[in-house]
Amino acid sequence: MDKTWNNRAWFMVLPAFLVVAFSAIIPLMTVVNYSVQDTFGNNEFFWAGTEWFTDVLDSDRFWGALKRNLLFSFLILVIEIPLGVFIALHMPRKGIGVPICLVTMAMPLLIPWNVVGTIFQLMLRSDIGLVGYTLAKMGISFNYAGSPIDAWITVVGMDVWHWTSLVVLLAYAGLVSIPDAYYQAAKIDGASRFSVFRYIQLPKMKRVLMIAFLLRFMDSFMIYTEPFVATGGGPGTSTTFLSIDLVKMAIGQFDLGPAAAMSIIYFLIILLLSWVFYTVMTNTDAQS
Amino acid sequence: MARINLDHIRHAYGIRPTSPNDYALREVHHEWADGGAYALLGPSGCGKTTLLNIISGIVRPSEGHILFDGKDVTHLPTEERNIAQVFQFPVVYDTMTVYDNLAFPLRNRNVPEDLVATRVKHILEMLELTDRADKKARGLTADQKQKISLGRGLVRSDVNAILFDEPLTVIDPHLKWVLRSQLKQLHRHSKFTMVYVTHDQTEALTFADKVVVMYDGQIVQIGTPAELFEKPKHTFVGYFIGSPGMNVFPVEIAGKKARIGNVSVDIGFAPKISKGQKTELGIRPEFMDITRKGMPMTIRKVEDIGRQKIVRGELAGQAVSIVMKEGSDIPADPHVSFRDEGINIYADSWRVGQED
Amino acid sequence: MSTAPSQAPSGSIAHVDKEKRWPSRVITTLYVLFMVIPIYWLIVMSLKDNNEIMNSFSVVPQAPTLRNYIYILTDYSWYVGYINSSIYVVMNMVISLLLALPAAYAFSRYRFLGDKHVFFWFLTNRMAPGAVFALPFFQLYSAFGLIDTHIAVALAHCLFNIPLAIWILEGFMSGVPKEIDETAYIDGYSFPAFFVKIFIPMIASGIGVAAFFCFMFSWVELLIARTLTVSFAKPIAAAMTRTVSATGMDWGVLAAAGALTLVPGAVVIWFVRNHIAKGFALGRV
Amino acid sequence: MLEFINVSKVVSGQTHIHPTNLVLERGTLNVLLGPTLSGKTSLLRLMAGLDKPTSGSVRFNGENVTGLPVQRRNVAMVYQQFINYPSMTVYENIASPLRVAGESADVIDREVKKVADLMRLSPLLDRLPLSLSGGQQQRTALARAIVKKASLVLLDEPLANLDYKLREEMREELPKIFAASGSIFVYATTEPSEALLLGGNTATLHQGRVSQFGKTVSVYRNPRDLITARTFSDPPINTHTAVKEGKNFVLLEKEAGGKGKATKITLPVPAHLATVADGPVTLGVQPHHLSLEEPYAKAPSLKVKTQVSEIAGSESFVHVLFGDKRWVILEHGVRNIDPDLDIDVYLDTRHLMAFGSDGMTLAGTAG
Repeated sequence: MDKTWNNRAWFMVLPAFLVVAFSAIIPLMTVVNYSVQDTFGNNEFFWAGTEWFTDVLDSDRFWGALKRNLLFSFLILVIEIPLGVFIALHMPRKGIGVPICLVTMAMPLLIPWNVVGTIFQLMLRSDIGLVGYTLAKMGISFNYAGSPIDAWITVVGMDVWHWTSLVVLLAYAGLVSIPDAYYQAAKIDGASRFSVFRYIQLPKMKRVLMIAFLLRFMDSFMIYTEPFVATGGGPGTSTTFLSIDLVKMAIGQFDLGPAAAMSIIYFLIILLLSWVFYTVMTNTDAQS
Repeated sequence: MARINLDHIRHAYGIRPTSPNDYALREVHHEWADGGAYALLGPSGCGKTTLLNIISGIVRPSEGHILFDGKDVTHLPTEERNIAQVFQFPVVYDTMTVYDNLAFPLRNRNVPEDLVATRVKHILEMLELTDRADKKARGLTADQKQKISLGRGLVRSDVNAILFDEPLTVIDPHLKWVLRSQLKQLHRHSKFTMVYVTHDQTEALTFADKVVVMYDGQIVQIGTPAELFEKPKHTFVGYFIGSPGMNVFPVEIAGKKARIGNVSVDIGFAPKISKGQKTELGIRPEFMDITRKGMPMTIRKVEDIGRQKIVRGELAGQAVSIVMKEGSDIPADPHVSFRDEGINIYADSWRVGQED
Repeated sequence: MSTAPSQAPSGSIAHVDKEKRWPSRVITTLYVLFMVIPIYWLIVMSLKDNNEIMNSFSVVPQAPTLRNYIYILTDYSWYVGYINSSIYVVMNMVISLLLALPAAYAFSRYRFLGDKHVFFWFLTNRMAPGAVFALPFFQLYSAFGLIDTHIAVALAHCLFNIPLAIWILEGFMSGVPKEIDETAYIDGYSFPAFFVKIFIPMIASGIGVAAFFCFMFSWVELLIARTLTVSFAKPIAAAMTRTVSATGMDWGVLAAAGALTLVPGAVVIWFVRNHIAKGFALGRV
Repeated sequence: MLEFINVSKVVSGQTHIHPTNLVLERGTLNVLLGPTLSGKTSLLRLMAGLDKPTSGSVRFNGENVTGLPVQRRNVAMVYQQFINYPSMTVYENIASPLRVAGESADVIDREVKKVADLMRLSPLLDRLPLSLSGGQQQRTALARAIVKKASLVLLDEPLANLDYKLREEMREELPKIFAASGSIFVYATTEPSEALLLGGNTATLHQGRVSQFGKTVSVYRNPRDLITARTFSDPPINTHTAVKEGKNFVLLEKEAGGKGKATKITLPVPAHLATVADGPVTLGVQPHHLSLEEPYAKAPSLKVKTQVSEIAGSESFVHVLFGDKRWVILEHGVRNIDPDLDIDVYLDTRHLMAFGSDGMTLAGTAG
């Protein structure tokens, strides 16, 4: 659609702009402010330059958390995106099956994140948990509080349960928007099930999948509450992601300086990566 | 290439039909010759697209059977009927090049690449797309995309039939001329059985050697363009084909004479009319002349549409249209005369001919 | 725009693969079960008393009891949490939509100085980790004396909800042909009149979806909500952390509290179930 | 009276409308004829005031309205897509311009009923637009445009998405409705036949330029240049290059670069082209001025090869090859001629057109 050039449109954007700016820019400046100062408490600050940044970037603690974050996001994307598409392809297209699927699948998305953590505790604890107890009875030892592997299985499984539906619903929306004529034409052209997927469904889903990818990356990279509740970042630091570490540092130990520096680095990483995806996304839009 | 038999086909969407009005397609029972070019012509909602989709297998008829060369294919899915279909709005595979789009139906059937190449090249030339062969289909304009859909329909050499569902909707008038005549030529060379659905009489008449006129879920007449024009079986055909449509006057038949208002016309034969039937005389604007003798008429207005004139006026107290050649002039006090070959008599809207 | 009504029944393709459909049924069912079982277990737990939870294991409650629920719904310090959450969630929904609507319209209809950048900037706020902002927020809002008020949380959540609402609404609005706007102007409608009388009704479903998302993200967010509240406006999610009492975990109450947090979501979702798929695609399909 | 004075429109470097001068008198029906993307819609939008011209000025009844916002102009517009307010009933849709204008309830009711009657919508007044057929939806849009009694009514291919026969009927109704009001009507279309059926005046468009403006029939009969002739002919006009040598046009069946035999053909120059200077010209002849029988004694003829013949009921289109040129012959009645025959085609040279190397029509009028 050809849009007309009109700078007065700014007046419509302004209110939203101001409110968001109020909650975004001022805090961000505070963070920046902290990141370059040091304090001995009782509000005496002095200039610390890039000290905190260098500190953070030298600390194994930071790099460890970052590695864990990247690994986590990677696992989430390679599991949830294909799984989501796969499920969407098999969902019913009409009948009462549709609302049932949509509603049940959307349920996890509406559960407060700490409750998600709680639910999985209730599922996995070997004394009272449905799964944990069953496993224990079968003689399989599963202890997310003790073994790092089990802890990872827990946080990843939890996220898959919590968020795959988002991908499913996005992909599904993409699929139902394909006109029947395309499937009919494909049949007439004698296309195989695979080429229907490859040449019709995938191209039509491209844009929504990009959105899914972007959202899932951002949120998985920002994950805090669920692991905090379920594993508390343990055992040890095995599931301590940047957010968790950050909150520990800032609110727990009140090390404002390093926390702030870390925040900024953290935020920049997300921005950078998201920006890359965003441009890819808009470019594919431009082509079509 | 195949002969198509439509054996007592009826179709209703959704629930069990109770009255005839529940049927989108009332009762169709016909045989369409191998290698014929048929057009399904009718207003929207007349069931023509339903019939087409039944032939292609997209829709399964509620009742009746469909046979290709005597083989019952009613329950075969589309892909096993070996037909090609072109839809009203362009269907292209965006991510493929134009060439691959056209090659797709062949490659799916494991046609050897060299043969694919020759077929596709031929089609590309016919559709004047050669220079775009390597472009992604996504970037193209609507009518170029539609050409590709057409091409994918025409590229296969082994199909039982090619079905067109209002394929020229998105095409500009000047390009329509080219594509239409190319389709007709292609039909003559290939001898495919072709079925062409449209609401546009010009497209139907010019494309087909047999036109199937449909109305309200029924086939009203099947005939050559000439027949439909000169001897419409039903007043609807008379009205729907030709622009302006046929003039229809209520008449009283007395032997070889038909009485319009207070003048009577010699119709050259005595039609058999049974008691109480509504009798009408139909004559096309092209078969009327404005002269100094004949029935007096009043002229409302004269539309000069370039290569001919359309005279609108009143005859025996009802609206009438008359077509005159370019440059012909209209006398001061106009009278109308009918040409015998153009006169048709209708009883309850169905034609009663000399023949029967 | 001008897609003629196809006389072929929609989904008519399906009739061919009837026989091939059962695997899909199985797969979908399995996934739905995967979704439902944990929730089911949560509810089962909430219907047991602690004694049963700890000492006997059963897939259905042996002695179903509502005591956990009664306990929560009679203890002010518990149920006030739900009220608080509801208050700031609704506040946030209203603010976000009121501000997002005009902005989204601007983005969907006009080009203007820096539009692309602003749009992206909005999205970046959707990417801001709560953890990064938690502390600064605390100080910002204490500076304004807003700590432990509902409006504080509502405003803070605008940070990610306004961008999201704009994103969704822009998608829906772009689906409305701009000829409609023009026709309205030609008819003589002023912009506000057109926007309220004609445009809003046309994107009603989009607004519903946007509202749903604002609800969702505001309702589920814990970190910021907890940081900005002390007691008066404390959200239910935070209240739940109290179940770690001296006597160890009170699992039954915890489960019941969790189960209760599902209710509002379930209600909202049922209302928008028909738009939800499109909504999740942010109207962009 | 609507005046365009050097109006042009450039959008991000692309010229949509080249500087254009146009005067539309009140109470007239004006057709904008041209292929898609020839600038019809851009022109309409400039007239409506939806777009601001890049240069030049628009005057309405003498006053300059160039910058005037569309709300403050007295115009109505109907689009090719069926544009109605989906959340309002047909009645409310038609009423909306009057409501905005603040008419009293009973006036509105009277007007709406009247127009609804005219457009045969009376039984549908309390339905919602999207529950109607395409034809009914478009009639609603038209009704809304008419009820407003705007002094300028713009129609952008209003019938393009309707069934052939429906189009024909509405095409017949519209001029009557137009005639009734004293407004200026502007009607954009891609189909020459539609322009002719509507009558009035026609402006032919080509790549953002108005190539000619005048009485529809006279533009059709006396196109100013080859472009206009091409735009305004359906079936497309047949053309061939030739050289005028005194009393004759000399054609080579083989055009420069073309295929075909190099046989020379001479045509006697008809009276109305006598004044054309010697030298190269492009000859043009409308399909209905070619025929298989002599139109009059000693009409000149050409050898052509038949390709396909299309029968359209009252007329037949015979496609032939002249040299390597696709020509179309329009015959009255049913003429079905076998392909690949060599036949003679007679020209009615009284209607022959000649165009100069610059594409402009040469000399007198092709009657």
